[in-house]
Amino acid sequence: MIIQFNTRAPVYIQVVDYFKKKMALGELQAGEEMPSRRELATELKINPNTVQKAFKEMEEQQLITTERNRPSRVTTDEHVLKRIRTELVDEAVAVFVESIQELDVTMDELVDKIKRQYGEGNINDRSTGS
Amino acid sequence: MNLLKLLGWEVERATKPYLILITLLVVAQFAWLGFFLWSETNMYEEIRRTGTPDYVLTFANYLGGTPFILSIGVAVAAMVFFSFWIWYRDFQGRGTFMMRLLLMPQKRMIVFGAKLVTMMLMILGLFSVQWIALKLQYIAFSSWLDSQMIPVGGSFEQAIRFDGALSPMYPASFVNFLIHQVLIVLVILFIFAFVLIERSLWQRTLWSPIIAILMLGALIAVPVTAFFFLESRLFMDEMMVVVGLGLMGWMSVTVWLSRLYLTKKLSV
Amino acid sequence: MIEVLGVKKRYRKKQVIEEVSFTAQKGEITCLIGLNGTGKSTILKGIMGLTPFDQGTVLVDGKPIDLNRVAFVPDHSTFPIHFTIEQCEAFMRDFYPKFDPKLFARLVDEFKLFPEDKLNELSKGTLAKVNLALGIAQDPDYLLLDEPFSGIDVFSKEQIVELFSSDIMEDRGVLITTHEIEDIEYLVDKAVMLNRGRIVREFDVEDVRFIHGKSIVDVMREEYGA
Amino acid sequence: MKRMWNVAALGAVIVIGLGTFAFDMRDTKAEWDLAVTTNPEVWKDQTVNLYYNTEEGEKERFEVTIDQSQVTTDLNYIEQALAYDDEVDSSVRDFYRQLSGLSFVQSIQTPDGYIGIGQDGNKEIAVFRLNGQDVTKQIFGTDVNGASELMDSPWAGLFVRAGNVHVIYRDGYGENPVTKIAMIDEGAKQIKIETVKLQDEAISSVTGTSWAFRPYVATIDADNRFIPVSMTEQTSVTEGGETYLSEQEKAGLHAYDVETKQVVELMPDGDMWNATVYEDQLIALQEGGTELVVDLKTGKQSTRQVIDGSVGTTSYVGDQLYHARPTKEGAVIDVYQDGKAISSAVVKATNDEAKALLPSTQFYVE
Repeated sequence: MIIQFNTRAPVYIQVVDYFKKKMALGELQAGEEMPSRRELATELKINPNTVQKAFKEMEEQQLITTERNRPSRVTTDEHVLKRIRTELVDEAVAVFVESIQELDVTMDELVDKIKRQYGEGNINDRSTGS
Repeated sequence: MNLLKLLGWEVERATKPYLILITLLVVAQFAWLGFFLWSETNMYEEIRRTGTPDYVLTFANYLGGTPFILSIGVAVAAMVFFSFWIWYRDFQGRGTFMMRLLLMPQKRMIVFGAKLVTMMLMILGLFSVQWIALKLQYIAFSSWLDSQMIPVGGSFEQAIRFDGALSPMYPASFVNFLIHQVLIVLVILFIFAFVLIERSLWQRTLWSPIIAILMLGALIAVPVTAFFFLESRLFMDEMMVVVGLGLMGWMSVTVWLSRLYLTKKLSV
Repeated sequence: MIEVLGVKKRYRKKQVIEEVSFTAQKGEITCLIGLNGTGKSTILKGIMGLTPFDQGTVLVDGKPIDLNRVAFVPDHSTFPIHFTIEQCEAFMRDFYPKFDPKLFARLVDEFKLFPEDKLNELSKGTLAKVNLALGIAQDPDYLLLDEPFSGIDVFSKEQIVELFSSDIMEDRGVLITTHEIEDIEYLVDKAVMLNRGRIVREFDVEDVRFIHGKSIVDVMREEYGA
Repeated sequence: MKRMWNVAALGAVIVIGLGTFAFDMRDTKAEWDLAVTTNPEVWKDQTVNLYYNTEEGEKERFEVTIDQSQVTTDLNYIEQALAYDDEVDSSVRDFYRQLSGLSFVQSIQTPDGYIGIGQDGNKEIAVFRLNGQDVTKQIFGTDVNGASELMDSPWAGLFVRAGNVHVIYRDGYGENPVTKIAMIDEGAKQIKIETVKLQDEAISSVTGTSWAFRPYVATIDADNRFIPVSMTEQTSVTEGGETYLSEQEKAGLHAYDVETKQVVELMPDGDMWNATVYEDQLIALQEGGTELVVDLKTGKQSTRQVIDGSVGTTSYVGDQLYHARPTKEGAVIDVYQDGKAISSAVVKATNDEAKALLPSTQFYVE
């Protein structure tokens, strides 16, 4: 588990984003146990306080649920998980559209190209943050 | 208890140079004794051949030889040097052990105490080695000359008593011995106080050794001046009391100064 | 909480620390940042009473410092170089009442140290690990580290960084000095920036990222113009 | 604990060394006892000194009184101070304290108290008197005629006449010394100097004058006509072609006659053992145990037989003659006054250590 952090963005938000992606991709299933905060801090080599803050943020966004003295779990609320997926797709498309608009490509050409490249699987599926 | 433990560490750290020093002293003295007896025997044979020798050897002749006096001088110098070094050693290099000692969650004076006791043990140890070595040297001396039929004059005690360098080692009574030890402690205390003052100021000014010397110099000079003023005005017994009080005063002031600098001002 | 209040220090003719005040919280990692020779080490040594400040006070949880509760890890060994790691441990056990041999054994294991090694045979990185292990095994509430990463190899750095996010450091307050912030960018809760003997910035790292979108290095660049 | 072995080993070396040292030190254990047979009054403040000497030069000294026996050799610093404290009577302490700063102090005890002189560097001469507790000091600076000369010269001793202190001194060192007498007139603040007519002779000391601090000195009357003195004479010796002067003690008893201003010989030669000046008498013990008594006011001489045996040591304390004769167990000490035996005591070696010292021990009463 490696995250390439951006030094200019709050680390805890980057951690939240990282988990959102995992949930959206189904790498973390609904109701699955989250890694412990301590493990995560050691693995990511970041401050445990930051992890704590990230977990708190995820709880507030209802991505995970925490009961007393239990490991946190991914939410079982399908709406939330769907919303994450939508959010991520929307974000990615927004970025994509913004950069493609600069190239002045027609919609048809674009759709055509997407279809072709998508079909070949020639896509970079690096799990990176923004 | 902590003092004892630290004493163990200090002694262990001093063991190697100390053993080298003792070996050096003993080997040098016995080598010199061997040479002395060999040359004296030869000379005596020479005289015996030419006439009647009216020549008596004493143990003092051996003690008066330069190598013997030199060996005592080396021992004294080594102990004076070590009184400085036992502190400066811990300030050496980047890896200063003094830092470790000062960081100990213990009273800092145990460091002082351990170093003082270590010095005293080492000095008493040297005394002891010398006492034993001298006795053995005398036995070797007299039995060799007896076997060579060379007359020996004077006793061991006589030779010792008239030797300026050795007489402080053989005081007339046990009380005097203790008093001599107190004087030795005082010398060490002055050296310790010097080091602690110097080490407390060294980061502030380049003159720290000079300031330390001036401070201690004043501490020595003032009572000594008073002593000369009083000397002609007091009787011997009264003078002894004054000297006794003066020594006690010096001891308390040096310990007090050392304590002040060690606990409040020392810089690593 | 370690409170440093209005401390000053002069060396020879140079005022190394003009006037410095800051705090370091328990359970947080506070980083004292400054270019070389700005008096970072002097401040740590001053807090520990190794080079007394000329003025000012240092309080730990409102009281004068108790060496049982605060440990200092300098950037060099404090033991004679011919000592073995075992001997260092023996010394610590003798005179540091809270020294925890089990914790030390665990650290020796994690750092892959060999107790019979002599200090002068160790690489800089290994030596740094030994120092750190000796410091942490004192089980202190606060740990002060002077330049723990300077001049050591990448793997040792990584091991040390991992240690900071592990349970061993849980609940301890850490005050760390460094001039290379990159190594611990993501570890630090709070940064205190020092320039010309004064504190120029004292900030919560995540706050600055969140509000200003700036990294610690960005802030350093602003302050030091480098 | 491993480290403690180093300390223990060092400690062991020290203990062994101290043992060797203690063996060499060997404190003397000899004990003596003084038992008075007749007239114990005499012995109340008296001390018998025992000297043990051997050819090897090992010396031990003991002081035996009716109360105790103690070693006085190799006293430690504290014992020395205490012994001194014992010796110096507190009544004279104040007196001598006022003399501090003076050097070359000489004094005599007269029936009126101590009288003496001393000098402060080369600046002044002080005459001091102790009457009871009061000390009076008279200063003679270099402005007083003769003071400088007196300060530059070695003094032989003092006597008192007509209330004035007289100093007999020697003018000049080395060859052809001149003996002079300085009369220090305190009333007129003057020093009057007279030369004593002597040929190749000089007065070296005045009997009874104390050169340093000594408690319990005998009392000497003022206004004695004869002042007993010791003389030296110079003879020229030629040896290997070189001639030089040799100065030696002159045998016999001499006294300076204040009226004729000459030195007279009281007794030509003879083997004299001890002599003392007490009030107005000079008592000298001669070989054979005869006491010669000279009346210093008139010069009249008389003799009396005191000691029959001649073995032993004698000494005078005041006008009492102590005669110690060694016996198998120690010594018998007889005391004589005015030619008559007044007391007797026995010193005994009370343990084996003391008995071992006996053959080479000498006894004195001082």
